[in-house]
Amino acid sequence: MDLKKRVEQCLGPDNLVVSMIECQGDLSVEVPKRSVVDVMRLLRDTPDLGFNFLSDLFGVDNLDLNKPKKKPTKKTEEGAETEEEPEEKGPFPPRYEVVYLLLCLERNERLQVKVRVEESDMEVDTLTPVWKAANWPEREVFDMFGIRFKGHPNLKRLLMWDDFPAHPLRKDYPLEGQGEERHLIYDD
Amino acid sequence: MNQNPTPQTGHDTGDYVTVNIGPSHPAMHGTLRVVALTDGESLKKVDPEIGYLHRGVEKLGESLTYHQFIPITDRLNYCSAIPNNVSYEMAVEKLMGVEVPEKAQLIRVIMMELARIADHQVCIGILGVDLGAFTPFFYLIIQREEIYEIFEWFNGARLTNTFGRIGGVDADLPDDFEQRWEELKPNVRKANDETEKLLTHNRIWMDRTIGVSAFSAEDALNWGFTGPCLRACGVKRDLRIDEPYCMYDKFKFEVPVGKNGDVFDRYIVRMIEMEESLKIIDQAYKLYKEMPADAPLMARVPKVIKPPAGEVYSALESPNGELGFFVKSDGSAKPYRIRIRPPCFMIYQAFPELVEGELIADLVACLSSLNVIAGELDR
Amino acid sequence: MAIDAYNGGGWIATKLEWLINWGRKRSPWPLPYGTACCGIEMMCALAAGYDMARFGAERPSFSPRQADVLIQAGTITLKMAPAFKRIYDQMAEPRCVISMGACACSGGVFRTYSTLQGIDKLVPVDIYIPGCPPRPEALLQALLMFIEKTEKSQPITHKKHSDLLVGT
Amino acid sequence: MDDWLIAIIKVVGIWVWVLLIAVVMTWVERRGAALIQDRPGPNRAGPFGLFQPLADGIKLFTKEEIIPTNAQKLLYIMGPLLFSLPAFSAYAVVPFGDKIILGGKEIILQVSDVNVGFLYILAIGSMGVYGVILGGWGSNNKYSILGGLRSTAQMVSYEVPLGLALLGIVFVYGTFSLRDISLAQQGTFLGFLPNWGIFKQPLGFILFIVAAYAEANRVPFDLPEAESEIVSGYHTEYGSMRLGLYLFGEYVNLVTISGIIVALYFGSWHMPYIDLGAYLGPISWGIVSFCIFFLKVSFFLWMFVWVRWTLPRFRYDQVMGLGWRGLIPLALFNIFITALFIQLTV
Repeated sequence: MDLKKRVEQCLGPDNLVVSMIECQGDLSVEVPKRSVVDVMRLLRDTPDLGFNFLSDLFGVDNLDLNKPKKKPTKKTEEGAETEEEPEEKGPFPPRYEVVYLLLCLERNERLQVKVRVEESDMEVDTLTPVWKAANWPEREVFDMFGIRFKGHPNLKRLLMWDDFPAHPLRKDYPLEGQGEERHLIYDD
Repeated sequence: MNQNPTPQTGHDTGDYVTVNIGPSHPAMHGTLRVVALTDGESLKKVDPEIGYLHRGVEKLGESLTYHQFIPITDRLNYCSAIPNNVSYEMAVEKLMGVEVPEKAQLIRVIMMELARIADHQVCIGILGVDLGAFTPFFYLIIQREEIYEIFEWFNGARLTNTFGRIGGVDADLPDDFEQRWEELKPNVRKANDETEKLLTHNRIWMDRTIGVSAFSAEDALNWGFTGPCLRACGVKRDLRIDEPYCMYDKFKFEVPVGKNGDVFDRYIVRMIEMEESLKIIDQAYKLYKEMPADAPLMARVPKVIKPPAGEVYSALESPNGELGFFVKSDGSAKPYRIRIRPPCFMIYQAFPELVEGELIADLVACLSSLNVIAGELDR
Repeated sequence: MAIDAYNGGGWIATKLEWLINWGRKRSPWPLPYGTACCGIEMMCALAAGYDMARFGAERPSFSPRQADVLIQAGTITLKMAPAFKRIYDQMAEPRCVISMGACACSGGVFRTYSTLQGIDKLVPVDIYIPGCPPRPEALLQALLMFIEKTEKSQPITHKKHSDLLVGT
Repeated sequence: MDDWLIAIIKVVGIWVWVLLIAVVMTWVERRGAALIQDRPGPNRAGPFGLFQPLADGIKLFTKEEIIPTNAQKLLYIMGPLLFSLPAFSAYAVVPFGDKIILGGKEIILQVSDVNVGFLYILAIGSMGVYGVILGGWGSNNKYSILGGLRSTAQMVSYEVPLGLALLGIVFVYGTFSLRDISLAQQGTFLGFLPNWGIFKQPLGFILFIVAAYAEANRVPFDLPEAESEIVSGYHTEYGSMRLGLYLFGEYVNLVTISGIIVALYFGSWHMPYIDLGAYLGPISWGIVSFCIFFLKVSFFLWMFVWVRWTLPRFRYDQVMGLGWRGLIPLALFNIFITALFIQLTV
């Protein structure tokens, strides 16, 4: 039985699957945010899935994807340019997503689990009780995107210094920064 | 874990002294920092701080085209740039659904294994230096220079190779590769032998490394260990065998496995892996010679790479462990999001658990044996 | 003072200066501040193949008090900047800073939010080595340039060594 | 008057000579390291880089002197002085040759033939640690303090086996004077072995040399300045000539220790099986004995270099364990065996 069916069988009964996408053989499952820890436990402990290794955890900012795309201006046959109507805007999908990469060591199968995070509620349950490996990646996501992890033992900035004001990997943050400066005062 | 107060620089709490180690400390490899709460010589609490080499690589990737990002990957694990390049290329190829020609794959294998040897040589050399044995470092570096020469003469650069292109490799192995390789092989073995003589059965070396920062397999998996550090704990996991890429399933080689997951096991695993890499290169070169001379080196890829929208994760066994790239594309010429899964990142976060309760000298030994490369740790 | 009497090219002062400069140029103890890729190349330069020790640049000392030449090999990020500045401030005169590699000189390819765009924004740099990373030979070349600069300095007739290093 | 003059010449002469050896020793260390590590080593300053120590010295002398703001100034300044002075003083009782007869006057080649030379060496030798601990404490740096503490613990632990090992020699030769011991090492015993301390006290020799390496803070016992752990240990905060004194004192220490090893265990100025003194004139024998002595010393100096670039470093608890659980019981055993042997044979 292929992975997709098994995952559906495991998570389906509790309505834990929001959507499932397959891209070049990589299966990714979107699950509701509130039950992410339960999903992980299920995926880990169900015998025919056995995703017992957290390979990675990271965030994605979908700001640019959610933007209504500018349609390229097409030249009509007469030569006059006609601006096409912007598409009907549906409800925006949540801006951020947190992606968990799971791995089953016995069968060497990989699974991406996704959680979508609204800008209005930037809090996800921490995964550290399930896998200790989630410790620093969660801190990094917090550092880079500002997504908070509820229950994390030591949620502070990881890569940037403590009083860094922004979250650099957000799409609205410019690559060269906003002129943050480091004060060169000795700390004692 | 949080029984003791979090150490802060400059403030000594009660009976304990806070020692700030790094970032400019000989054992911290330039950019790591550990704030340790010590009771005399023994470590009560260890708080590693990273980010001193955070250069915004992932953010940078979003503003470059797919090809432009390859040179940036060089600068992740700078001890062995080639696996980084290949890993990224593989991820983009997977996203585009491109099949790389076999000859190109073989060239990749040869170069990646050379890089693995170079990486392990540096790791073991530095481990020796940090434990006070300077000489093996020099012996290993001499042979490493020869590997660099091969890289240089193939790629044009010693360290930051920018090897390969998306869809294959840009150039064939030059004609006198065989000659160079035959010269290199015994020299690498000789350097390894000398290192073994100086270290492996040395009583002081054994005392310093055996049982130091031992880790159980269960813990290692829980913390997300991969690569030699995981294998030292006794888990036989190697992406080259478990999820074969680049024709690795056609080669016969052993995967060394340790027992206790201590510093000595990590050292021995790396020593044996070098030997196995030599064997792999031999086999790969044999296969390579059987290929027709005009076999293609590049798959058909467009000049401007615009993968279809989607997201993939692809990983390979870099010298340090699983090095993965998650590439998300929105259909444009620039990647929408690149996530690098560095092996060190997962390994180094278990550092407090590895060394707490041991001595300051063990902290140094443990850190070097993990082979933490700041470039890929902080990205 | 006697030396003052001979000021401006007097025999005693110049010969003494020559001696001091000779000592300084033949014994540049490095402080290898290797942060990134260039650090590996610096190691190669220290090791057997290239051997910086030939020029007396031996005994890499990580204590800034004991070092003469600060070899900054690799990127300095904004997070690292205070530590780096502090290391420089702790060094004793005469001191020399070699900025090795594109990242240290100008930020290199990493024109991003977290990278310091060149260490010369923090400390005065005496010698720049371009390249990403520069070859070990380039570092040796920089040492030779250090020797040239030291030869030109006037430790007795001019008080401050670093004044002279800039702009020679 | 003559005696005074001779004494002064001897003191100054041996002082300069030890200084010179220590200077050359820094060169030997660097070139030796280079030789072992397949690289050329310093070769720009003078022929074969021989003037390298001179260049280092000039540079250290002319470097800016920094006293850290938070340092305890007096202790900080006293540290290096207290470290290097005992190193020089200890050599006073170590012989450097047999004797020389000039103008009918017999001059022994030793600054002072103290009849309790041993005790003097032990007393002065343990002074050096004050330099280390004061430097480590006065710098007000945590690495320095750790280095100083390590050094103290190490010195205290290894003083004991050192003294016990020496006791074996005293039992055998029945004197505290280094010159008498040296003289007693002439000839052979059991018919074929040279009458040297190493053959009479093989275990004692091993104990002594291990303890001596520890006392000299050399690899594998270089914990007080373990570079990769505590940066530079007690001299982390020292720059300019104060650092120079520390580095230099270390080499003077090595010369002294090698001298003691040769005088006690390696037959001082005697050649095995040959009594050259019987064939040579009084003056030439004096010179030859001096040369023989320093050839032997240079071998041990080279050993220090050799070991340094071969072995890794011990860990702190292992050093302590080796000292207290390994060397001291062995040293006691050695004394017991020696005493028993002497009791049975005499």
